Amino acid sequence: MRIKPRIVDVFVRISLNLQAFFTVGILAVIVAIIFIKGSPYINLEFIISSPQDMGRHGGIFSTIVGTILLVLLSIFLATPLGVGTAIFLTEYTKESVFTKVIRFGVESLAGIPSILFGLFGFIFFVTKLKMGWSLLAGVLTTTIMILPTIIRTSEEAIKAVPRSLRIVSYSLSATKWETVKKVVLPSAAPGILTGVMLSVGRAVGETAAIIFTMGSSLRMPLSLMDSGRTMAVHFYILAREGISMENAYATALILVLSILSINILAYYIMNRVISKFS
Amino acid sequence: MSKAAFFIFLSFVTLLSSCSINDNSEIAKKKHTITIAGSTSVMPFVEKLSEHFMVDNPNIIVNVQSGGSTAGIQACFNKTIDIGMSSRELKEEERALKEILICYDGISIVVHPKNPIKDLPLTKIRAIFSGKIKNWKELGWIDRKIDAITREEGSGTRGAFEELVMKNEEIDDAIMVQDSNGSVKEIVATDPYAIGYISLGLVDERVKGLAIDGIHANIQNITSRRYKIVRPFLFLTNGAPKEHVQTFIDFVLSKQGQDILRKEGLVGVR
Amino acid sequence: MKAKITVKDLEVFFDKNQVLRGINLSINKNMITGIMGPAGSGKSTFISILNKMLEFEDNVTIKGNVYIDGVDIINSDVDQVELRRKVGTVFAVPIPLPRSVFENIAYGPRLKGIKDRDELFTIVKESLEKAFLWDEMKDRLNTSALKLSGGQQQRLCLARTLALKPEIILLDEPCSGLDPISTAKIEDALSDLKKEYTIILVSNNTKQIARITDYSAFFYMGNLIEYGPTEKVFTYPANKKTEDYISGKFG
Amino acid sequence: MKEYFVKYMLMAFALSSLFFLFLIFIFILFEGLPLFHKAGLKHIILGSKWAPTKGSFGIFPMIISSFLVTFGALIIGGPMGLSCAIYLSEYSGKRMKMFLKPALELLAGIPSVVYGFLGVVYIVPLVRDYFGGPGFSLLSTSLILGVMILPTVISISFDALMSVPKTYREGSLAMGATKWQTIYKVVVPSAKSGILASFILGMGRAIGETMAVIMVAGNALRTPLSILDPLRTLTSNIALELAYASGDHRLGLFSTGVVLLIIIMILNYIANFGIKKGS
Repeated sequence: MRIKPRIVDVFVRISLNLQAFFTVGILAVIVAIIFIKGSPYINLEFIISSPQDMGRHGGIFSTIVGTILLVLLSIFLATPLGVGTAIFLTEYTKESVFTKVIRFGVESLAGIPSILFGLFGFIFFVTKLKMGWSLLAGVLTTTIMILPTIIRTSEEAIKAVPRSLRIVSYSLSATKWETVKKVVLPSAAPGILTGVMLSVGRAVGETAAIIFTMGSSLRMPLSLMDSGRTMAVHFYILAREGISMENAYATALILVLSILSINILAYYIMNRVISKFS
Repeated sequence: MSKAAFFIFLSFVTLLSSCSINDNSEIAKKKHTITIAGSTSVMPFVEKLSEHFMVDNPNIIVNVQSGGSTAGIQACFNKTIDIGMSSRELKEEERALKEILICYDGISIVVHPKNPIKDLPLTKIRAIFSGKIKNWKELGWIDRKIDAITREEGSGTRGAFEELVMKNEEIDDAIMVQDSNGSVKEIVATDPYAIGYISLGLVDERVKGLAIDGIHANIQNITSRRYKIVRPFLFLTNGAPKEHVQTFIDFVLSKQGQDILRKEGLVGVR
Repeated sequence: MKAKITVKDLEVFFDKNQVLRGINLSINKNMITGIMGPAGSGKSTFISILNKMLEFEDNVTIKGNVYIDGVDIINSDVDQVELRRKVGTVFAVPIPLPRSVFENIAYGPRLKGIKDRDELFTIVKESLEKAFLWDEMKDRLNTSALKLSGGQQQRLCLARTLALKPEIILLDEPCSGLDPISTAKIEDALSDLKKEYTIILVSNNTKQIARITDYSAFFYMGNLIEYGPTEKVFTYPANKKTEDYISGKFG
Repeated sequence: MKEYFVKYMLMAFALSSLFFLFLIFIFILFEGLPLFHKAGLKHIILGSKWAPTKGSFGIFPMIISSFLVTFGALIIGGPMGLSCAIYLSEYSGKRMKMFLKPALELLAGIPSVVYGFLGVVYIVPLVRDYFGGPGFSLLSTSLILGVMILPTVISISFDALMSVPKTYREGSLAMGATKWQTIYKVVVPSAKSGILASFILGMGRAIGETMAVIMVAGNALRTPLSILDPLRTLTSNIALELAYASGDHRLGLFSTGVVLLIIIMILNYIANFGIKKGS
């Protein structure tokens, strides 16, 4: 028997609707589980006191500090490098074999899984350059890992700046760099910021690359050569080794909340940019 | 833009200087750091020891990391750490390091508390892990596949287990692998059909330790050498340790240190 | 009469496509010179050579000589920044930079290294006065330039160019998008400015050229068809094409 | 002078990405290749026994397992992601799109360890109790990875669907086709290459995932014989043993890395260059 196309149409519409909401539902369920299980154990004490007894007791302060140090330092290195690359690709060159090769490099770097960054960081920074498990090795590895995201989003943002603004700037006797600095970058700043925020989100949630480069010491890192533990690594160890499910859920909640709010902020900024230029 | 960059830079400087201010005040008291790395089995106990140690010696920071016995031995050779931790005997080529025996650890064969089996002969355990016995029925329980869990290649615990339990037989490659005592224990605690092996010190009410050939894994039986699945926990140093490092080693070997280890289920050397 | 700009045998190619075919002319100081012609005649290309803005296009070949104050800007190594300070441009569409009125005008002077607020303010005030915009803007110096009306924006762009203290001002159809009142304001400003500057006005509007220019040139298909005093060009055109163009038969 | 300095500095920045890629390749190859020479390519790629401390470096089961979980993830995440993308581009209203698109992309922001953990706590016992086996299995891993690749599949195939010209749809609707017929016969075939690219990039994400896989896969060395058997992927092999390894054992892990790197590069190349050229 042939089913009428109209009926198929209605059926498809309903099932696609359900599919989409099912998928969003997964996100909602994940967040809900983490929230319900984690929120009873979160209080100020948990945030401002450092872990004791491998994290079975006490809070997660040293891992928050470890996360912030790692992320800020990586962003501090990767942003100029990434934005500089984007400026070079969009403003200083015409499409050529040379830019294609650089783009190929960026795309390839973006596709490399984090465990290979970990493997590389471990052999290069930790072992060959004798940094040991340290904040420095973690920062350098993370920098390389987030670089492609910053390059791509910055390039998009810079390309969205109208060409006419550049022409006007040149006609007013600005050099190329003055134009970039005074006209292009300020206009592209929100887009670049979005890319930076997404990278922050990625670095905060990363485990595989960091555990083999920064190590997992629970002590607060006080210098670049100290090992340290990020929240994500702490959560991994707590959950995997069954040290404390309560603290694991609480750490996961803080982790997920911070990443979600960073990402939501990034989308908010991006939307404002889109509405500004269209 | 440049203002923003400057602001970020400024906040960095503030952050770093606030760290170094902390350091300065501590330098006044001559702060020393001891870095310890190695076996994941030894680590939790040394972490505990260091917490007690630092209460009495606030001017010494003890930094304990895991990474595995082999990594600890390597790092000790490279002098990147002060003390290496190992849960296996040194190999021939590693003998240049100085060994300090801090305690003994029994390896307990554990199952889920619901599992009615209490005692197994060593040969049966070997048969489970070599894949010859695959079903709990063969051991007199229900008809259900055994979910056996071993440790990963290179682990000190696995090395000791292979030597003391498996003898010359190989561990079957269909058996699940986890990379720490904690994760093996987690699986055994949640899967009623699982069997694994972990440090005696970590056994609690969430898992059930089996007696081997009628002998329970406990401190008396280890001290009297009746329980055979035992391995040493070692500290390793490269050359003569610095003064503050020696202070920590002395603490671990003191009565106070050994009591802490005993309370954690390990067997002291004093 | 002193020639400010002298052009000799100027040829321009985009790829293999020739857009200017052997242009020869001299442009006088302190006068408004109009350049007219239908779309695609090469008039915009011509003026963008004068401040070297053509270099932002791909695959351009330029042949011949362009002398400004006796210096060949095509074949000698002139400093582009200096040249663009000397030769200012106002584009067809007003393009304010996304910043305040004050900062738009101070953009050029700041690039010159002027940092003193009072000095900048003087320049901004003078430039706005010359563009007949001061009265409207004196209380709005800190508003975003994007909030001004189209006519105000175009006069702002003129003031911004004047702030560079140029000697030559190029205007590329500056009134194409404006209403008659705004156009009149710009024309008044230009007539006033020629005392101090050499002005080149590109326009497709023959009436505007007739109204305010002293000399005018007619470009067609990359050729300079006719060039002379505006009065003569409009009353006794030497060429039939010119006559057809100014009488509105094509264009 | 300053301009030149800036230009060359920016060029140096741009080259840094290439330099890093080069460094990563060199160091992973440098550490990984000697063992291929010593033990033989065939022994490593096709060998089925991994006992690195005893001289066996076979990673064939891990290569197979990596592909198994990747295809498993694709079977689960592919159709689900594609239908979400179709819903977003063809059915949802503008406001719904504004809400759904970011919400779905937020799925990508959740750390993989959280996925792995929830997998261990909820999926593994479910599989153990209802399907049998230890729960740590090909099935659980595929389920988790299937969800993890959703954002990649959705956002890239959404972009592909959106870039199909409106006239195609109007033409088909004008000829009396229903909406679904239009999507099925016109829109999806036109966006085929982009959808394919989204699947391949999703595969890249799945094959490279580490921590979540370690947590739910069970990590047994043997090739799984059923979807309920535990398995070990290339990535988890590295992460599981790296900390402990020394000597040839460590070289073996780098060889695993070499194989993984080559697979990833091939997938990325197909997704980024191969497919776009074909369209």
